[in-house]
Amino acid sequence: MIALVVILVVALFFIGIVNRTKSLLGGRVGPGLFQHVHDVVRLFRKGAVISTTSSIVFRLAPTISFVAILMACTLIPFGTQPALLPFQYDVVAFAYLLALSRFVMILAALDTGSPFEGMGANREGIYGMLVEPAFFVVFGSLAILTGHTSFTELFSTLHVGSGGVSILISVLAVYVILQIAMIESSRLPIDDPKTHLELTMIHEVMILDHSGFDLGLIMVSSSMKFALFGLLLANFHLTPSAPLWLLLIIAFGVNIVFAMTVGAIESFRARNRMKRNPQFILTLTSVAVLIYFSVLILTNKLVL
Amino acid sequence: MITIHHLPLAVRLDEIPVVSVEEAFACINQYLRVGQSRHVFHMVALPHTDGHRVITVLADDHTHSVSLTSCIVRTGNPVPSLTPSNAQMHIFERDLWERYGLEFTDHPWCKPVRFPVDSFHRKGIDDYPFFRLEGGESHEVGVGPIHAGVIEPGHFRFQCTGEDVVHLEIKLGYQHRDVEGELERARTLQRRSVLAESIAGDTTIGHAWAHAMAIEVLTEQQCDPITEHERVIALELERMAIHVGDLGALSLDVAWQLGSSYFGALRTPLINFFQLWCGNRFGKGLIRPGRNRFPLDEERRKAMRLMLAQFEKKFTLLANEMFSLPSVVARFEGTGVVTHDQVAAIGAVGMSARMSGLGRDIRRSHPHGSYRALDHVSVIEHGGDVLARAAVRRREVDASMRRIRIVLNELSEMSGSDAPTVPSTFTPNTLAISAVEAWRGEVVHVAVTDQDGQIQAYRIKDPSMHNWFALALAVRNNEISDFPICNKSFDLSYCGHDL
Amino acid sequence: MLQSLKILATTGRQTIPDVTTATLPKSYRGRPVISDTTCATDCTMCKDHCPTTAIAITDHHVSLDLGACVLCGECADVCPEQKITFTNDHQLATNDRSALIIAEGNVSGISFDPNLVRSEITSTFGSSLKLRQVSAGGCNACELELNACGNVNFDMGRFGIEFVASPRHADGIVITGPISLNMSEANQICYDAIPHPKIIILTGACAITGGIFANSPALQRAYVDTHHVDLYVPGCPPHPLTFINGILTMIRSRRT
Amino acid sequence: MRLTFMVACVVSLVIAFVTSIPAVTVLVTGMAWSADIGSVTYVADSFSAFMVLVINTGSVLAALYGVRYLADDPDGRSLTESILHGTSFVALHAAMIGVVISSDLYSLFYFWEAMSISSFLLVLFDARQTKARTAAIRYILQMHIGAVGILVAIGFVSSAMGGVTYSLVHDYAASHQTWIVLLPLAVAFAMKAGLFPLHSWLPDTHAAAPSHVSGLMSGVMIKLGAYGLIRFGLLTDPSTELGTVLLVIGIATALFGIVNAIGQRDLKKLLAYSSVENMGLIVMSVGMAFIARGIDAPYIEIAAWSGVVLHILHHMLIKAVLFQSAGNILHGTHTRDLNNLGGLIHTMPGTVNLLLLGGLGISALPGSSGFVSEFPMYISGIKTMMMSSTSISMLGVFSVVTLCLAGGFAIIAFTKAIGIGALGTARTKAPLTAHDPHWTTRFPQWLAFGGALFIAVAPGMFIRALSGVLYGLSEKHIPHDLLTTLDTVGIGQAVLIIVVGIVWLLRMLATRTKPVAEGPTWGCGFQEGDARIQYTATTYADSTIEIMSPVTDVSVSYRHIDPADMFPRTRSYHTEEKDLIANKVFDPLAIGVERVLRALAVLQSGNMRSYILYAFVFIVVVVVLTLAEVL
Repeated sequence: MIALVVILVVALFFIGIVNRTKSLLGGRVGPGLFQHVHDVVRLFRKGAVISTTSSIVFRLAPTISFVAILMACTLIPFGTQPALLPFQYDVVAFAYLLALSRFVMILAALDTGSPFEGMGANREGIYGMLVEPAFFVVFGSLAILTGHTSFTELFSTLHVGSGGVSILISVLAVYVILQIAMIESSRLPIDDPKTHLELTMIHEVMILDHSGFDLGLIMVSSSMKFALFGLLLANFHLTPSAPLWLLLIIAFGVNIVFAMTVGAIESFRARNRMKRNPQFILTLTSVAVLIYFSVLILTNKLVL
Repeated sequence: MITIHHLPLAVRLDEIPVVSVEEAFACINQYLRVGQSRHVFHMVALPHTDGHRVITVLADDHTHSVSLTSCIVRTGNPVPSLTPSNAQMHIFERDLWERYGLEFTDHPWCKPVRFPVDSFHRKGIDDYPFFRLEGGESHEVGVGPIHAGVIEPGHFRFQCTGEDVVHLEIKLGYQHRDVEGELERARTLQRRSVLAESIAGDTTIGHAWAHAMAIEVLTEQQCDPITEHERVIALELERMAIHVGDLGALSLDVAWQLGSSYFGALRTPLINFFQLWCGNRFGKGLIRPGRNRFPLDEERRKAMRLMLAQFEKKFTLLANEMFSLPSVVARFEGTGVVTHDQVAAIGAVGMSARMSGLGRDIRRSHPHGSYRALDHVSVIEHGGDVLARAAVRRREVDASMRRIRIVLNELSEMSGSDAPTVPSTFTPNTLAISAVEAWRGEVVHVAVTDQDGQIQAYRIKDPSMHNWFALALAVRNNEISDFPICNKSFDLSYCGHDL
Repeated sequence: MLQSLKILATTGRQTIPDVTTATLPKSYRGRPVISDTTCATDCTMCKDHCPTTAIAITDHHVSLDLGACVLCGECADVCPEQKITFTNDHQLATNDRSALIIAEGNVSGISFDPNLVRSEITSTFGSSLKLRQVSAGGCNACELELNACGNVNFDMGRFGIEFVASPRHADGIVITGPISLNMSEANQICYDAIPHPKIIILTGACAITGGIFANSPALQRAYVDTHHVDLYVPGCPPHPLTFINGILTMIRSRRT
Repeated sequence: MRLTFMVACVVSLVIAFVTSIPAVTVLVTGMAWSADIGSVTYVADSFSAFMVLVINTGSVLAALYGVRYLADDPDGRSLTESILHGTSFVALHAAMIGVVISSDLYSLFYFWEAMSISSFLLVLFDARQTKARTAAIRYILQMHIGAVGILVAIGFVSSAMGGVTYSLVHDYAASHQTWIVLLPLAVAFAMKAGLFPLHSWLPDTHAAAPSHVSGLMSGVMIKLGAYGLIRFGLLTDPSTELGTVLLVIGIATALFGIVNAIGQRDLKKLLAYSSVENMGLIVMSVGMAFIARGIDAPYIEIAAWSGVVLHILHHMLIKAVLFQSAGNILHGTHTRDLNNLGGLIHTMPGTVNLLLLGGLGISALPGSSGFVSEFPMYISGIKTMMMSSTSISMLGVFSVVTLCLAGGFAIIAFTKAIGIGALGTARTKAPLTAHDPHWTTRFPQWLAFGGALFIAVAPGMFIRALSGVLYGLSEKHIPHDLLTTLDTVGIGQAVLIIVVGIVWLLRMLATRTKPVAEGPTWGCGFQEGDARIQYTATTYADSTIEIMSPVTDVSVSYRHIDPADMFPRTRSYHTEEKDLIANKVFDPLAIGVERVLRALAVLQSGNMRSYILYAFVFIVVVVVLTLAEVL
């Protein structure tokens, strides 16, 4: 329960911090921390224009996508505090809920019959597919390491500094999850939410035709997705012995650092050429495989 | 064919030879066969008793000369097209076809250019025959007229197979507001000047200067050297401002925030200097026939030197970073290549030619004003890709900065004389041509007066007329997601093309 | 990375801290002022030299329509009485078309009528406003200035005001250019694609009256005549400060 | 036509009813059923009983759909054709039941042949089309290559053991080299199951067959290949090695199938390749179970078997939904080419809704039966990863990566099928004039979907009900926490569906008072809307095919624009998707064989003198060889 609250609170300011960081590093004042919230409130108040080409799929997709992300949030624990709906192998459900969100948004994009949205949909499908092996290999490796297969149990024993966890594995795992978070949230270097060009975007171009409440819902979903991964990263750092207030501080601290990292990355580098993206994502899988072998060595399982 | 050295020029209409269509076309073919040093400047049609008198203006970069020939094309009497042998003629012939209904028997691509209000064919803007891939397996992407960013309208039609672009066709005309017609109808110098400044807001100085020169030559007035020097500064400052802005825009399109922010910030002092100088950030209101309205006095020269010094430091730092950042260079390198042969074939001008090794530069080939005394060296790159275009911009900023400093120093040792009064009627039955190397390339203005000394035809050629085709070629066989940086690297004018 | 940090350090924060009080150099040609000195008999120099139709002379009284004025300053140059002068005041935007007509002796700034602002504008867009720009036959100068609004110096984004790609995401349309015939239909399509409530902002003399192109046969300005305009931003092109301050005044206005 | 098939449908129902009662009894009591008919013994243990139920459900769904589908058939059929079709249908149903209750290789062979021939006749339904004829003939040829495998096995076993009952097969395998009997049988089963690289008959046949038959073949018949592999795998005391081989083949099949599904623009071929993928996943899971048995990991084994059983059920139901939707679309638009479709959701909403739900299911997304059936596979995969042996652990990694990649590819494939086929705007006139068929065609679809939904929300219940089957396969009881996990997943799925409903209601409430306008899709203000500005089935697959080019075979016919050609003339762009194996291996092989035969045909000159010459040469050779004491 506490995890869900943390995710919702982080979702409120996460994008704000990313943008604040970017503003700071771009030499400008920039929008306020809660500009994102203002934007959503405005959208919830607005009417909508719906394409005559589109169907119920287009209208329903943001709702399903939102619920899928919401359900994914219920799987994430907060340190030793269990998640709302923990069960064995919920890692699988987590990945598939994100896939569900992707599936319906792709269909909604194709529903409009616009070439740009088709383009975004196509890219989203491919990159989403390519990123999954890395996710599963990392969490499989962590399962080997801890002997647990649900997020709740996994993080109740695993955190930086817990016995037997080498710093290397944590660092690599955090790196991979960070990159997955960036890809899933359509940020640099795969996608750029700020370019505003139909031909180069992935996620943003898929929602070109959504308006009003539905668009607001999509924006809420994407901030929650960020917070979701933020908490996932934070869980690596939540030591069970610490008091709750300290854990909260750590969790928010990790999220703030995460957001600032995203902002910094987006300030200092350019995005990839589109055709380089698959290669980039596959590199991530090889890092995941590296983690897997490190874990095997660490648990004395590697017999050659 | 009549050949004249030095621009701007004024020539009496009856001095331009009138030959048969076949002879004229053979003559043009002959002229252009010499090679890349020659290209077509403009093609103007004037109404004639039983058709149109088509005057072709050709330029030779080596001999610094311009040649004119003309022929009478009768209405409803198809003539052979020059395009199959010289691709660069296509846009002018299409213009004649669209505007006056002149028919060409073998033009391979006779399609509307800008859907003008006085079009012969009266076609609506949504009636355009796009090139298509048959078979229903490839798809098209249509972008525009309203683009994602705050930019001008134009429609791009891509023939795609997945992420790859097979062919791009560009349909323009949305910005058409009949500037040429308004210039012909205008009766005061003020109105003409403001209209000329509104041809393309990003080339205010270039067009205003070309217009002023055309009027000056039609009224046989000379500007004093100070005025000419100040115009050089204005033109180079405009070049710098746009190039810096475009480097920022290129950074934005590859999502490099640092570049987009700080190049954007670096453009500000440049255009703010215009604001300090003439009260407008784009230099509107500065250049008038025969004079500049706002002097570049000692105080402003000092401010400019200071501004340039600060600018240079930051610009060098940022540009070095841009051209050494792997993620940026990886996006630019090899993207949107237009080869030297292609550039030469389509008659590209200005920086769109210079990025692929074709040194076409009015400041060198047909110098005007103070450029005659300055031995100009053009910036030339050979890659033909986005990186080459970015590099041309970067190096031209540096070159312009040096040029401005030299001219500033010369200015402080010059003393002025009174500006001439420019009359509002002109030499009758005359054709005047002026050309300015604006930041995109050659801006050519052609003014033709009638027997009353009033302007009967005013024709403007923005460099974009030639160069849009280069963009179409650049995108072929590229990824569609690279189109924005290709487009931005050329940064062509929609309104200059649509007029 | 080090290089990037060096750039950050040398350039630093560029933003104008407070746009509402920022001033421009004296040489900037902003709001014109017409003094109430009497003209020489039958002198129409200013009207004759005006490149647009901004200046009207009725009963020897000169008035200037900022909606048509391109701020070239030619009238000030030719007036033998120096009756017309240009100040550096950039706060020119208003929601009241009549406020743009500057009469003799009117030295105060351009007035803004908060009572004309629709209530849904202040209630919905108070801290977030996304705009879709339509460029319809202008010369690209307005577009460049609108782009400049979002740059580091003017940083319009800090007020939650941004230009967006899709009209579906937008709350209003910003029109630049005199609306060419070829662009009129696309403009209408774009407006129709914006969800309610939505606003219309006309930017630049061209958009407001047609400006220098007012009499061109290639225009189709029925759209402007048939829709309620929420904000006029005069100028040729309007300064970024003019645009930002105009919008801020509108979304922050309180009815009296 | 309609009447004859109705009779077939009734007969099929009767068969289903009659056979289901003993099958259910077996499942409930856990006692095997057996009967002697003549000298042959038929046995149905719990696994057979389960398969009988699967066969019955699939056949009944197909029969119900077929009645209406054939009524809407545009082509007139003769009475003979109709009777042949109806009879073949019933024969197929019966033959399939026969296959799973056989207890000796002879009867297996007879039923196997009956199954192949009856399904061949069913595929031939559209024999007037060359494509259907070619596909059917290829199918029957390949099936006979498989059948030879069974004959070979019979030869080995009967010569060594004097009989061919399954228990003798077991004894033979125990006393001889296992692979001698297993390999020829495996060829037969793998051929039927459409396992890589023996799958190439499957897409063409499925596309050519009438849709109720495609659904039946894909949903049920090819599963019998898996049945055979499981049955005989278990008979031969499966080892880790056998498991690994099956796992690898399964992985190859799954990935090859789904990647090629993306490449297809024929809707039914796309579905067919997706069946290849699902067979791959099933076989992979079987392999996993065998591995687990070999290393004595009961939890993994049970999880893998649960995956197999649930996936067989899920795939049977969902493929029925999908193929029947495809049938409706084919009848409505007279095309299966996705490049000619689009916008069907406006003209055929009833059909497209089912296509959507089926697409969610087949992509194994949360809220669907596919998710619960792949979930135990993930459990077995991750659990295997956690095993102590490095090589076993890596097999786990491979299976997990395969599952998630297959899931990702399936999303691309089915967003293509639905998004390009049913959404957006119509690419040709065909979809514009289409309309939903009579509701009765959708009745079996909803029935099937209802079943799938039931699995989705109550997987634990199914596993409990099928505990006998799992016990029969693994001889182990289901661990309690596996059941709890599956129960939680089921509840989670139900919660997901309910929360979607709640949020949707809230959204309706929140937007009730908001002004909603309708307009064209935002196309940058361009006036002329055009169906050409949409991704096509070909271009949507383009990027994936490019990345996966080693396992796909798409030929492009297009004349490139010369760089010097400024004003290109109109040209066409055409692609053709082929099956890599069929095109690069089997076809050249067939052509080679044909070439050899043709070369030999030169001898057949028709000239009497040459025959005399041959006879002479023959005699000389024989004499020479005899003299040399070779003969």
